[in-house]
Amino acid sequence: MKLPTLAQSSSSGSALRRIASALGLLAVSFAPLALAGTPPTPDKGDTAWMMTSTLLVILMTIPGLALFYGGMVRSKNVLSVLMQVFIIFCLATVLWVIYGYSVAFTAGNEFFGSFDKLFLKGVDSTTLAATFSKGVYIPEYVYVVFQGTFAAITPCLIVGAFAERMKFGAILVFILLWFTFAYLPVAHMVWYWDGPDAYTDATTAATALSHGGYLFQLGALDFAGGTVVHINAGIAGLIGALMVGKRLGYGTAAMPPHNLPLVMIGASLLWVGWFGFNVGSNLESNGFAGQVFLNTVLATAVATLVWTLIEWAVRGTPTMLGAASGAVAGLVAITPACGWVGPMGALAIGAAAGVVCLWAVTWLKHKLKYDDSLDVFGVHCIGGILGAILTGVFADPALGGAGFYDWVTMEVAPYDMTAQVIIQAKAVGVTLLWSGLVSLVAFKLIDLTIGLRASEETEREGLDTAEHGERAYG
Amino acid sequence: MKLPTLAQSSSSGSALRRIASALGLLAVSFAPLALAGTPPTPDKGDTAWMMTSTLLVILMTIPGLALFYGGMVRSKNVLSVLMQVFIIFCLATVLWVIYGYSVAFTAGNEFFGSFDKLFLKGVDSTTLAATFSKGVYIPEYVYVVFQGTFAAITPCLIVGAFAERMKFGAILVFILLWFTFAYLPVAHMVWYWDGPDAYTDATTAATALSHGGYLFQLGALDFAGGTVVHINAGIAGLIGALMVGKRLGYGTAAMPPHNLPLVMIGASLLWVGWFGFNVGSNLESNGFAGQVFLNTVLATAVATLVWTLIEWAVRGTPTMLGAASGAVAGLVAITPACGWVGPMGALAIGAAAGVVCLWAVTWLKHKLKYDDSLDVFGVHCIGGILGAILTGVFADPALGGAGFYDWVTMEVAPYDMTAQVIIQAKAVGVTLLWSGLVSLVAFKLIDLTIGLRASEETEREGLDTAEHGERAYG
Amino acid sequence: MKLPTLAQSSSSGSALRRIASALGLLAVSFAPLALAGTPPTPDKGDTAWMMTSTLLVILMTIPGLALFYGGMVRSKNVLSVLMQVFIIFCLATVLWVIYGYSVAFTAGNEFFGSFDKLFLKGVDSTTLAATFSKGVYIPEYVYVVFQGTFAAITPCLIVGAFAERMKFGAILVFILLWFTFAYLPVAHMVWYWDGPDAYTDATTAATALSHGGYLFQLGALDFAGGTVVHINAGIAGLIGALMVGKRLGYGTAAMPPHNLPLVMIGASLLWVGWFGFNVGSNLESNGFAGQVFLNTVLATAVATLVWTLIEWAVRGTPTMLGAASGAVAGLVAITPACGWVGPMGALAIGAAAGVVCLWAVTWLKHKLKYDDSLDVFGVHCIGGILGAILTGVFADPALGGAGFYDWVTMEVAPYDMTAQVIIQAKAVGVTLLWSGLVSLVAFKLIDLTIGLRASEETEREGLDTAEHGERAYG
Amino acid sequence: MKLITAIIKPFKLDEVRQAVTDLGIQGVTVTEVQGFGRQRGHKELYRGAEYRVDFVPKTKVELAVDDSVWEQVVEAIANVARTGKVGDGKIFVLGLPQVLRVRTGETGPDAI
Amino acid sequence: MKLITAIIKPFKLDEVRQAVTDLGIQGVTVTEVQGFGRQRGHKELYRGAEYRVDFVPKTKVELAVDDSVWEQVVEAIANVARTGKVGDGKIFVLGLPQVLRVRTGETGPDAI
Amino acid sequence: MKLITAIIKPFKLDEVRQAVTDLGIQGVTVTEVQGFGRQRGHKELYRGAEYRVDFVPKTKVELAVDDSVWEQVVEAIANVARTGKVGDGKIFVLGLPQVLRVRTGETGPDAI
Ligand SMILES: Nc1ncnc2c1ncn2[C@@H]1O[C@H](COP(=O)(O)OP(=O)(O)O)[C@@H](O)[C@H]1O
Ligand SMILES: Nc1ncnc2c1ncn2[C@@H]1O[C@H](COP(=O)(O)OP(=O)(O)O)[C@@H](O)[C@H]1O
Ligand SMILES: Nc1ncnc2c1ncn2[C@@H]1O[C@H](COP(=O)(O)OP(=O)(O)O)[C@@H](O)[C@H]1O
Repeated sequence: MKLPTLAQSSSSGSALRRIASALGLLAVSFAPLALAGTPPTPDKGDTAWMMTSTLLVILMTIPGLALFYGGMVRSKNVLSVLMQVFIIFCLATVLWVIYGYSVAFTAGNEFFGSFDKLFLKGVDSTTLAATFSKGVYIPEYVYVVFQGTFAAITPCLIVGAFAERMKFGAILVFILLWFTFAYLPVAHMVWYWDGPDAYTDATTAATALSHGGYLFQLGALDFAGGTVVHINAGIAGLIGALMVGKRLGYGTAAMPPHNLPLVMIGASLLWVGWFGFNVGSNLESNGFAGQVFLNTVLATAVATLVWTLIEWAVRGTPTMLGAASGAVAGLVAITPACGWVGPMGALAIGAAAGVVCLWAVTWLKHKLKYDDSLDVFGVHCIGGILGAILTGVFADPALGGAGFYDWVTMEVAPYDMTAQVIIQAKAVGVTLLWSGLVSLVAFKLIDLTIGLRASEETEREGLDTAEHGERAYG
Repeated sequence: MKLPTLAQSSSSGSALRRIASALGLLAVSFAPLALAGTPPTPDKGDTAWMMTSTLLVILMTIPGLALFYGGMVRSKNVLSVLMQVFIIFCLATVLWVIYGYSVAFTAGNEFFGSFDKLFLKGVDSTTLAATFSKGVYIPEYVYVVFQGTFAAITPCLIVGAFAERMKFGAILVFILLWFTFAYLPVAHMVWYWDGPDAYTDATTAATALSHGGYLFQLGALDFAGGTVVHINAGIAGLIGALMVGKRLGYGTAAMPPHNLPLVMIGASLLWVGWFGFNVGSNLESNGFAGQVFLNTVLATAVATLVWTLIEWAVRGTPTMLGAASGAVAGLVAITPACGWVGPMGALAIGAAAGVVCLWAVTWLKHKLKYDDSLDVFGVHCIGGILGAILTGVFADPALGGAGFYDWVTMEVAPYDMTAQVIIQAKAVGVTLLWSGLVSLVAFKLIDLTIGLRASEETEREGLDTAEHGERAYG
Repeated sequence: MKLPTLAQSSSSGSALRRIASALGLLAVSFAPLALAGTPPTPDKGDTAWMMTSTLLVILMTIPGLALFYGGMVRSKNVLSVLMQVFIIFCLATVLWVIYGYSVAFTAGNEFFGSFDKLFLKGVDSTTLAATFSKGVYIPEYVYVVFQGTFAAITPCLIVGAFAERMKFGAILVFILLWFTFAYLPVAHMVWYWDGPDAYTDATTAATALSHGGYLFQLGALDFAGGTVVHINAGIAGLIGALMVGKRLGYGTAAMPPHNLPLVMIGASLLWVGWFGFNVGSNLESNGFAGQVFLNTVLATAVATLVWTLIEWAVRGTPTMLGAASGAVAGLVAITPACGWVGPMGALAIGAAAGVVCLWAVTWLKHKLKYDDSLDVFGVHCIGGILGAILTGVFADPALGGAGFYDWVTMEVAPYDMTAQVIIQAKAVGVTLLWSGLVSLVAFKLIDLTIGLRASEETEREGLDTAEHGERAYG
Repeated sequence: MKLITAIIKPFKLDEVRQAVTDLGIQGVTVTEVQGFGRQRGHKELYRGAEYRVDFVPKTKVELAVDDSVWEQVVEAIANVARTGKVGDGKIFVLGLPQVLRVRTGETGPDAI
Repeated sequence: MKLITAIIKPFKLDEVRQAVTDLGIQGVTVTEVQGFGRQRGHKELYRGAEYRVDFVPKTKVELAVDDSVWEQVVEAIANVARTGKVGDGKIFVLGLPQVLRVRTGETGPDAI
Repeated sequence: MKLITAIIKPFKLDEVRQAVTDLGIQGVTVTEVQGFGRQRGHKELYRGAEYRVDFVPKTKVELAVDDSVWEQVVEAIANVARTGKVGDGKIFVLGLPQVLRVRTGETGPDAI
């Protein structure tokens, strides 16, 4: 770690030339940090917001995501899904503290950090993590646990793709492998950097940049996790669905969601919790956070309306499942973009997500004939790719976006939309490849050893009683 | 807009002579704002609390209100209700950004604002909105989205009155009209003002006052939305219930709630989210916010106890639906009052709400023979009226209330309870009339064109499968 | 009250020689408070976090705890449980404002406070409550309502022990007695102190100490309520379960939870809300709060994994109810410890809770043959005792704990683990005895007067229709 | 004795119960069932997958009645359950050689 | 063969199943039903609207048994299902000309 | 006429319905039931308390058919419902003296 000692930890971010998250506050935060002086005191408002954001991401996962998924499966499998989400959340949280944080968020090479903070060595209630404003820090413990919730929800997203048929044990082993070899490196590649205070002039900036993760150095923009979370998880889900095979009766028997009110509660809690996810990624409670908040609510609302209206127009019935799916699609697509685009960009991205993800879960899935039980690929991967690409478009200041911020000159730099879209596409490609490959190998290994798929009897009876010894509804 | 340029947006409030929301902080905030100097920096604690409040209001709506309503209908209609709430929330959010905020919260005449901020023109992450303390501002984006959630939940409240029988399309068209011609003007009338910094001496105060909305100028008190939200929505609901007619079998067939645990979850989330609604309306995170918080929890608790005890005494069974209804009644009644009364006033208002709303949904509804499916009129309109009137009573400093604050002398002014109660009654009357008329015309127009009521088969089969092509429980 | 006039209210805490909650901020807060000068202005970030924490504890109770409990009973009794939690929450909230706060949190003797603040006399939006940092205060109203939620959730915990068979009226009378004679004194004994500013030198420290509650003076550590909340409620539940007798058919008929997804939602909301409970108990939004947050999530995750793995290994099926139970066990056990131990201590405590509470609800309950319907004793009392004792162990700075802070020398004092464990055991014993005795007498009195147990017909039919005149699912 | 089984539209249950009570029948047993018949079901749509649901919710009413009244009872049920629209349902009549009332041990017509 | 249909109080199901198993019966089929009879229902209250619920939850147990044992079975069920309070239920016995076991195709008494 | 009652495995319902429709049967009535028989249930675990659940979800299909086709129908059902594994279920056939179609008042074979 080459960070100044007073800021004992580095911080994650999105890109080198990132926009200062609160332009209005720059005059305030510009004061050059006396590196050898007293450590900066975190603002209690920032800390309050980051703790709130953290618990919101937990709310997204358990119960949010769990219910969203659980309501969509048949009643004989609902507990298996709730259980998978609950246990993976716990597992990833513990792994995060043991080695995850260290591997993702310490300096190392472009793909992996180091083991310097194994078991959070050196982290205590006085160490700090950088934000996106110079001289503004938050308590490192808060940063550890905030990032920990990202590391915990991401693997949970995957399980929807092969719900209702994979063995519980196989899932846990897969998550262990995927968390370690896909989540941690991708998070490091995209989000690891030295923090804004490391950029004082051209020389320090070049040094600082060279410490960043691979995709960070490339200049890829991902505010809150389009690549790290959604593409990463979505492609893993697809691979899993393909490798475990279709559910018995898929295509012939009807498999309607067993409890759509649960799905609706889940989608709503996902939406509410997503403010922690997206706005928390701003790391500060300022005017820019307000913009991220607004973008998040807008894109989601539009995506919901668009999805529903298309269903209504084409199929004659606007469905609750469609509305919930549209909302999640909008949330996914705005995730990488929420801190880079203006409200009108958010509207556009939301509308695009409504169209494209609906297309993916109907036409594309039907065409390619995979059984992605809960459309993890169609919503998270496709939505994430769409968001990542459109971030490159709508981040353009000409389209109301925030553009790039030069931390040395402290000004917004000229923006080249085509170049940026290409960078975004590269980041998408790298993530797809990396996570796809890790998933392929991991699933293959498990299949060859303990086996992936539950027995036919287990699947017919339902995973709840067969694997977990319980019935959901007594 | 005649606001000083540094505060690029004006802000909503409750009344001219409003009590400073944190008397203890006045010494701090009193410093006259140098109008031509640097813009004030929003406090990050205020921003954090306002973002939390905003997401709490979203939590109130989806899933809170949706579940509260959805659990009360028959299982064949639960999705239709969830869907209405979800889609109206999205629709209103988008309209808010397009023209709602501009029409409600820019200077115009006494009833409507202007089109100056269509598509949030001129709003960015550095513009600010005033609070109720001089020199204290919050980011305008945060204010936009906070107020946006009020504009989104209010139309959602209405649909409970004609649940289980109105066409989905008709509802959406109605909401579009009502949002535009009832919500926006009433919000402008009650909450639009120039902010406290505009009041420096008698002359500027008079000018500032003349910019306020109609009911604001009248001196009506409505801290968090008794008139704007509850009376406004409640009367619209009643008109809708009357115009669409009773449900098939109403009065003869039993129509018990299909899922009371859902109702309980909904009521609980309404309560939790209401802290964002009420305390967020304080716009600052200070000691006065604590008072609003306490009032909100107290009035609700008392109303719940009173409703339940009466049921127990009179009918022999204290019911969960009664407890949930009492809680919502208490929340409605304390809404206009929460920033004006002391804790003992809150206790009194809560107790009154428990009695009066119970009376309204049993005796009054029975007497007048309307079929207000989920008692939107009995709880929201009657509770809102009660709260609005009692605000006039318990705001009296003699009864522990906050009284009026004179922004020029910076002191609490003498209070005339009778006069204030009359003003409150006028505000109630204006809201009833305005919203009632808009609703009447809107419903009539829809009835004559696309029709209001679902077909008999649709109603018998249930709206879920007939209109939305889904079953709630698979 | 002998507190300096500027801090018009005293505050609760955990122990005299408590660690400063933000060591990093001490330099800042150390400035001796000019006692006769202007009152300190609460930090808005602290206030925002404390309001968030308060509503989180409400979220924990209604709907969290209510659903957790409600899902576990048979469907004919679910409303009775939801109702008990909802009404007790309301009742305790009102009692808290009337006399609870005064009796618990004003100076009196070692066991009870005074009646000085009946009906919150003297409390207004400008009075302040101390935190654990010198010179740092929060608005007293916020403190009142935060502590009020603790007083409200604790009695709610009890009802799980005798669910499905006790009369509603009997429960309410019991809660009235227990709240008054067990909760309030135990809270006073453990948490009442003069606040850190009272400790300036050896003499003032001695005086200040003599004002503290009995267990506070003893030096017992209980950060967020291991004794006050969990042991206190858990033993009351056991006494109730023993005195009302077993459910009809207990031991022969299967009584599986009627709705495990509800249990899962409840457990998740308990977890999310518990951050308010534990981190809110820090009273400040700082780096130390981050540590409490991390401890809370870690212990819970580990306890969940451990409980589930043991079930898997021993019984062959890892269950969702087991995972949820493990989570609650971990939360209970970390509650007294969360502000005293490091992350590795939290891991250890969580693991221990998973083992010990599983043992308590299977082996111990089976052995002792009591019918504690929802394992209030096994999870809350046993988990609370375990946490209280282990707090004494892992608070040791040698094990990464925070140790004791000397408010006079402003340094961490030497730590004697054995001595502390004995003190902790004493505090456990006192709480068990006090609450046990109060419960015994209260249940006996009720049994002799209005009767504890519902009639056989009522129990067979279910309390929902028989006592509350409602069916959960229509 | 006869065992009458009527499959009816759910919203007709109360009227049917009333009608047979009026004929002096003291008990019926009711089951929620799914009917497949001439009445069309509906389509359902889940993320683009469209299912035809052929089954329609119906209510099954079973009554044990004395030989002397069964025709009256059948007629009464048919009359109130009739809406004239497809899906009104069927009534099946089976011979019922023996009935026993659990509480008293009575058998035959007395047990009904 | 006979088809025995017993309507009983739900909490008696386990005892009834045990009793018939003790008589060598190897299978039963159970349905949740709502009963209307002499046993009073309860009232329900929803925001001031009071409904009388006449239906009481009951459990229907169906068993196909051989002619040789049906009386014994009926008696055994009646004995364990009896509480002596109103609402204990009824037992209906129908003649059952033909039974087939799906798995094996066996018919008649062997199929039971 | 005959009243055929088939207890089958739930996932076989669609095939059974199709099979009887192919034979020209125009209606069936379906009930969710719990079966107890040779097929083992499963165990459930709730906080250390282990329960044996003996009942297995089954689907009951009832069809009134004409005397001329009942054997064909029974055979068709048995054929498609058979998996060969324990628990495939039973088919009961009862004589059905009278049927009435509520909508039209038709009786006898015309009413089916
Ligand atoms: N042959 C049959 N056997 C058993 N039940 C039948 C039969 N035919 C119809 N039903 C039941 O009667 C209901 C109504 O039948 P349907 O053909 O839809 O209308 P209708 O009786 O008016 O001709 C069906 O939903 C089904 O439950
Ligand atoms: N004539 C009948 N036909 C069908 N079911 C009946 C009949 N009479 C009673 N039952 C069923 O038996 C149950 C018990 O009957 P009820 O009259 O309440 O008590 P009891 O059998 O003790 O006289 C009823 O709830 C109903 O399900
Ligand atoms: N004697 C019986 N009376 C009524 N239903 C029966 C009887 N025997 C079996 N059944 C029903 O048939 C189902 C299958 O029976 P089972 O003995 O498990 O398998 P199989 O029919 O393959 O021998 C049971 O679950 C039960 O519902």
